[in-house]
Amino acid sequence: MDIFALLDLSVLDSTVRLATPLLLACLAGLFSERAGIFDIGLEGKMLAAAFFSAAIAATSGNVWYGLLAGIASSLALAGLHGLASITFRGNQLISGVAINFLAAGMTVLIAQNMFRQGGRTPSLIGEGRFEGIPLPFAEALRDVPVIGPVYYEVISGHSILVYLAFALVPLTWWVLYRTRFGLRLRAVGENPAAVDTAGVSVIGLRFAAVAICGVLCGIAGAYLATGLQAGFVKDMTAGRGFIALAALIFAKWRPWHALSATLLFGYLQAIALRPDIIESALGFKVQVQLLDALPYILTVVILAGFVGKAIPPKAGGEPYVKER
Amino acid sequence: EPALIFDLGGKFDKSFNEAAFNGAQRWAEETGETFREIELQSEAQREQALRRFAEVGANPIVMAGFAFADALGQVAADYPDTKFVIIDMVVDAPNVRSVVFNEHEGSYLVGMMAAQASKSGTVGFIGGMDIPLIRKFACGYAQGVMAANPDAKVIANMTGTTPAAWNDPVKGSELTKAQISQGADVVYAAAGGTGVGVLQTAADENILSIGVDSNQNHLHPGKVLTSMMKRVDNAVFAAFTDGVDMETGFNVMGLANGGVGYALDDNNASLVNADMQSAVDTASAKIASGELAVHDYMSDDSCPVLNF
Amino acid sequence: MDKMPKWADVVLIPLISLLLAAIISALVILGIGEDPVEAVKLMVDGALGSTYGWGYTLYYATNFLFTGLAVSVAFHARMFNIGGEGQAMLGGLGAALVCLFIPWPHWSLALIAAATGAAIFGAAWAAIPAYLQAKRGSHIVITTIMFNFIAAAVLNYFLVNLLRPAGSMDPATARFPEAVHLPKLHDILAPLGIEFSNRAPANISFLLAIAACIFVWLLIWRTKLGFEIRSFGKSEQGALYAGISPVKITMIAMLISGALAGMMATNNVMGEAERLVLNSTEGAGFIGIAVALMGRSHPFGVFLAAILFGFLYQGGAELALWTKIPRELIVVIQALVILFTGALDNMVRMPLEKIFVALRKGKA
Amino acid sequence: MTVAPAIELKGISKAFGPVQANKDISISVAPGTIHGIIGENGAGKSTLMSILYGFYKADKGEIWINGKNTVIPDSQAAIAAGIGMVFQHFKLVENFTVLENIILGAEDGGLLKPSLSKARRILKELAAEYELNVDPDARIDEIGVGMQQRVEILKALYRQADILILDEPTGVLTPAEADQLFRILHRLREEGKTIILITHKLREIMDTTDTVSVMRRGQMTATVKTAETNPAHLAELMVGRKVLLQVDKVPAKPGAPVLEIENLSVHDEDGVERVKGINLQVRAGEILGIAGVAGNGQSELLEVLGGMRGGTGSIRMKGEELPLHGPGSHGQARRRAHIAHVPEDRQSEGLIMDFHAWENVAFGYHRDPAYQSGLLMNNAALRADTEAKMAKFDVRPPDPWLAAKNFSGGNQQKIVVAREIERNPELLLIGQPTRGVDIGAIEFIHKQIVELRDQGKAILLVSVELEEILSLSDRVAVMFDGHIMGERLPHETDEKELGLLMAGVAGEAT
Ligand SMILES: Nc1ncnc2c1ncn2[C@@H]1O[C@H](COP(=O)(O)OP(=O)(O)OP(=O)(O)O)[C@@H](O)[C@H]1O
Ligand SMILES: Nc1ncnc2c1ncn2[C@@H]1O[C@H](COP(=O)(O)OP(=O)(O)OP(=O)(O)O)[C@@H](O)[C@H]1O
Ligand SMILES: [Mg+2]
Ligand SMILES: [Mg+2]
Repeated sequence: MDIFALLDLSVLDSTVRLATPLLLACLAGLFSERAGIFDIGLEGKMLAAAFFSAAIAATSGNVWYGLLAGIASSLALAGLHGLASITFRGNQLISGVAINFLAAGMTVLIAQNMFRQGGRTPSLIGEGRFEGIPLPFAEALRDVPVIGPVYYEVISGHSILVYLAFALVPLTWWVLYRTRFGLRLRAVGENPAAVDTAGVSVIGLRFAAVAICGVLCGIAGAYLATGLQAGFVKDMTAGRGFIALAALIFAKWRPWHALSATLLFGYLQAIALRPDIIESALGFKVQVQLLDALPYILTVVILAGFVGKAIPPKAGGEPYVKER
Repeated sequence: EPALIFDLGGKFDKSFNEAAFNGAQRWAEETGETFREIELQSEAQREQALRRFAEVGANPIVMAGFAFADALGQVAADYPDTKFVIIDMVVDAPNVRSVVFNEHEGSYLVGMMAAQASKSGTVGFIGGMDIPLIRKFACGYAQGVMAANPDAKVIANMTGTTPAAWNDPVKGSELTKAQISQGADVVYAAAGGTGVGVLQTAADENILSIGVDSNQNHLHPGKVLTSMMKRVDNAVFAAFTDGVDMETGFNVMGLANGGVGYALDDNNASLVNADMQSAVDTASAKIASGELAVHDYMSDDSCPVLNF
Repeated sequence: MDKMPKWADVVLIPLISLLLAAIISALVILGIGEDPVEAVKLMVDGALGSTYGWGYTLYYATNFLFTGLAVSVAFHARMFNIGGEGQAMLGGLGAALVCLFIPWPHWSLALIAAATGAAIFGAAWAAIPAYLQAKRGSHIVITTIMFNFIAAAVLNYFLVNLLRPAGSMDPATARFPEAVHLPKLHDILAPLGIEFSNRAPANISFLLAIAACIFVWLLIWRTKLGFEIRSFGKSEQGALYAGISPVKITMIAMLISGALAGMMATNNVMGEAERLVLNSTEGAGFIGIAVALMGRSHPFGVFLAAILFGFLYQGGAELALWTKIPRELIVVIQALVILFTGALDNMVRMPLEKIFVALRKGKA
Repeated sequence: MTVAPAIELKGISKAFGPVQANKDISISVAPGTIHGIIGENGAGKSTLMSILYGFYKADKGEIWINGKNTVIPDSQAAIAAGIGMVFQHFKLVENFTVLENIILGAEDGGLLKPSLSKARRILKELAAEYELNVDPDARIDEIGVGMQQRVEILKALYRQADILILDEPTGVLTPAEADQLFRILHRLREEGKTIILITHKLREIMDTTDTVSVMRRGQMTATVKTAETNPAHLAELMVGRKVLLQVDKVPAKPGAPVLEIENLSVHDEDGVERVKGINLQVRAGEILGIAGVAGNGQSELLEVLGGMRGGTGSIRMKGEELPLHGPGSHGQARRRAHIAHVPEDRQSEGLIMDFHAWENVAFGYHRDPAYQSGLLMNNAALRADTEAKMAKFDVRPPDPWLAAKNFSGGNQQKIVVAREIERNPELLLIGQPTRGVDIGAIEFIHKQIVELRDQGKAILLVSVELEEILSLSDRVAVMFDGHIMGERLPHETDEKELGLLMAGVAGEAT
């Protein structure tokens, strides 16, 4: 048995990569849900962004255009969600479900129409993808005990979007708890009538929150297709939007907790890819199906054992209706 | 008019279904004729598609995938005048041609090449969904590796246990990185769309990869060591060409009759040296002649050199 | 004191919404360079134009009925059961075990036993998330999502390692014995002199699903238990006041929900495939969410929504058979139907309400 | 030349779908005065004021502020016009601090820090000026309703309102808090601010206002100078008939003890002890009133007795021990023991707002065999039962199919009271029976309670309205900080003595 094997640097490295799309989507959901708009359409928005970022990056050869296109497509779906759940006070869950289906179908339809490669984009090459950037001194520090390898292997060498995602955690916290916008945003998720009677537009705030959610989902999707991968494959989000949602609840709708939750989920996913490490840590071989289910089982165990009741924003999921 | 039915993976999976499609396409181009096709969406459509095509007079009807066996078993007798061709599975009926491939033989060859190309002595295998068929690939591969280098280590991972495992390139990519960190410097992907991620990451990380089913060497020229060719395209082409008068029965496509093999073209010529090629060709000849037997995982659900 | 007459609410609004969804779908079809009129003709003809088409439409609808009802019952207790998929998978396992390992003299007994087995397995799979929600406050949405993944792994283990007949490639069980094969609608309707295609998989489970609709309707709106479930769903504090135990209701509602999802296995596993395959549920658990939401969690609404989705599935299959339209088109149409009839409902409703109130004022 | 009115509403109409909440209403309020508005539940008072505050948009009509025609499309415009409003249901964000609630919507600049420190300073000044002390860093859900109301008033003052609307402000206050509120209002009037006060309490109208308007069924029926009218006249104007303003009852004839409470303690969710080992008895044929400032354990006492929470000690019903353990719910057992319970909060406990009236009439008693036929519920019988109860209690509209949320507050309360009293219970637990209820309905509900007592039933009444406690109870116990501070007979005590007990001063603790 060698419990420390679980801290294998390549696993941690993989954790960072796998946690990043979850983190971005989780923060996206955080903005939306803190404003009272539940969003199970994170998955769909990510998927759309993954496709459009890859498609535009492939056609233009410039990944930044791809990123913009990804964000724009995700924003469009966010706008649809806003229209349905804010303007027309529709059911937010239904709208989210519809958006997931819409993205799953439209991405493949358009991809097929554009590239005729069976719903995928051509592989991205060169300027068409986000490359890892080695951080300063990574090479030089490499031999410093403990910190060196961690810095070199785990922290350095990710794509710019990874660093952006991690920077967004303190930024989100700051916006939420230190700015006027954040105060109003949290208020509108708790009691929109309080915001309304204080002379602030509930609709405006909620649309702003939904738009931020769209932008962040867009980045998440673009990261999947142009950072982690080099192109779009249908359904490539593979349920990450739902995992992000789980992380959001796990994090009790708080930014720092969101970071911890997504890192944990990322880690569980990463460690499940390493049966060898699990075997050496536990001392026995784990059945492959059990291994596959491990992240999910552990999530449930942690949830049941260590996390108390998660109380969502009070006005969440309910449209703001003044007149019955 | 012949018909082709793709399995749930969809016709552009860059491997199995796509190979079938290519075979049909080649036939269409050469003969100038047309064929019907459908991509399945649900299990219930298997039987439905078979019947509908049979009813409109499509003949022969080719289906790509072992999962059709059950449905075909139900349907075949109802349409005695229609010829059916099933790939990857055996259905015993007078009007059915069953085409199965000896994937373990092809995998054996690419396993040998992997062991020879590997500098670290560690090679990887990444499967899609954990099903017996994929274990068959893995087991043949491992045997080939061991044959070329008895000290070599084979790391085998499956992507998952649901059909999503065929379409998760991100996970394929992470698995590749995980195998690299364990020392692997050649990885063989038998994982459908997930393999796209495997080949991509292998290329990015400057190790070699091995493609599957179709010739995938061109995806990353100079980075893909070879591809284990499963000539589904040939099987489909042959079925379409033979047409309504085809011979039915059991059809094994192995090394002996060119049903499986490894791909060698301009894209990987620089990676395959003469030694390697001659060793592989020798083994290939021996297998073809029956002198060398590669263990088939599916024959007894176990693998002598690999533990699942 | 309603703003509009009931018929407008129940008939007119959904119709207009569907029309809008159809228009946008037509635009999408045009966008990919195909002929929408032809496509609609194919779909309607293929799904509703023959008893054969109906047989498939109803087959799919049966699946969605079970999962839709499952989601609805949980909704009434204000729980979002995303775990229908996993519960249905386990239900399949239950049904398969019953069918494979017990020699049944007649299908009717087998159906009762398999339905029970499926329900028990489905309920058991819902029980853990329910317990965690009730006792530990673990959010049911997360735990049921997790249990979907875990169910897939469990099923995979059973099929690959335990139930697969020797020498078979397929991660699937052996075929069920002849005795447990369920009668198709063809067999049921023939004695009544109704000619129904024997090629389509719709079977007696459809009647079981309708019975489940009636059961759920009675349960929710006509029994004490249903009263308590609805009360709890509307107000937890109120339920406490009325002496309704939150733990008990959470458990019971989820068990019923899981059992209904599990019972889908009588249709897809026992009725259609007659063996258990790995992806037998094919996302029906998720479609169930859409069906429940569209059906407003009312069994009759669920029934209509399930038929609509059955139609889309079968119509889509026909499209895929006879045209080169990618199968994802159907997913898009589904999305649009959900969007317009569900989420954008008020887009149609608000102006209509204004019109009706104005009309009434005009008359008064 | 006279001064322009501070507020002038001209021909305001507002319909909610088919409901005409306001019909062509015009009023005018002079600056520097307190103007009262009274009316039955659902008369349209809150709607009218919400229009003035820009919360709702009127269908028709004009608003003139200080002689200027002002369009008020939203609350922002109202605030800009110098209007502030304290709603019946507070508009506060519960998990925000007082300070955060104050600045919400009135921040200066994009960052919170400067706004917060400025607000902290101004809050201090306002507190000193108007005796409006609140802890700026307390979270709203941690402070009492009285405090919350101060926050609402401070919110308006912070926004420099000249016109202050208060919608039923005293419904949730103790007498002392109410007195203080009126002192503040008078102070504000002295400073030239204009105040509109909606209330159901005629005494408040008579004591506080300069002019008063009466609303009925969406229309303004009269506006009079307060000095020129009297309570009986006002009551008649609003209800349309003569109203008895005093509870009419004969002396009680108490019998054997029905409810015996011994050494009862209750802890809340956070483990805080809210009821601290109290002993009480309620006898047949008497009304025991429990007075106390909200939050001193009365609510928890009622909830324990009603089976909504657990406790320690012992409670006996006619000698029979009742279960007390666990956070679970003994509500059904209590009902079987013939204990009926009108909860303090009708909206979140006593009723399911989305349920039809007839379902609410079964709520809690849905297991009653009389409501079943076989395995199913006998909904037809239930609806018939509902119609009878609605008729008897004059619930308006008498429509069993209407959802609870569509009834006005008074009528909602009548449904709850009808449900519980008509069970003919041995013991009635009743909390805040007339909170937010118009005088017509108050009269009716009080009469029902007394009638039940006269049938020899035991009644435990919890109310923060001293007047109500004094006029209904046969015996009064005062609760403070989880203890019973003392028991008094109503004719031997007065509001002053009870007020002192409620504040924890004097009296012998039992
Ligand atoms: N994981 C963490 N690491 C560092 N600081 C943290 C972490 N979690 C919370 N904090 C600190 O706790 C404080 C509160 O932040 P948090 O996100 O928990 O929201 P909150 O204010 O507690 O809750 P609410 O959203 O209900 O208002 C912040 O000052 C933040 O810096
Ligand atoms: N938001 C709303 N949507 C629909 N109808 C409403 C709404 N608010 C009030 N109503 C209806 O309008 C009428 C007037 O209600 P309002 O709240 O103004 O009465 P009120 O005089 O304040 O009563 P109370 O004394 O109970 O507070 C009632 O019939 C009420 O049901
Ligand atoms: Mg906090
Ligand atoms: Mg009011």
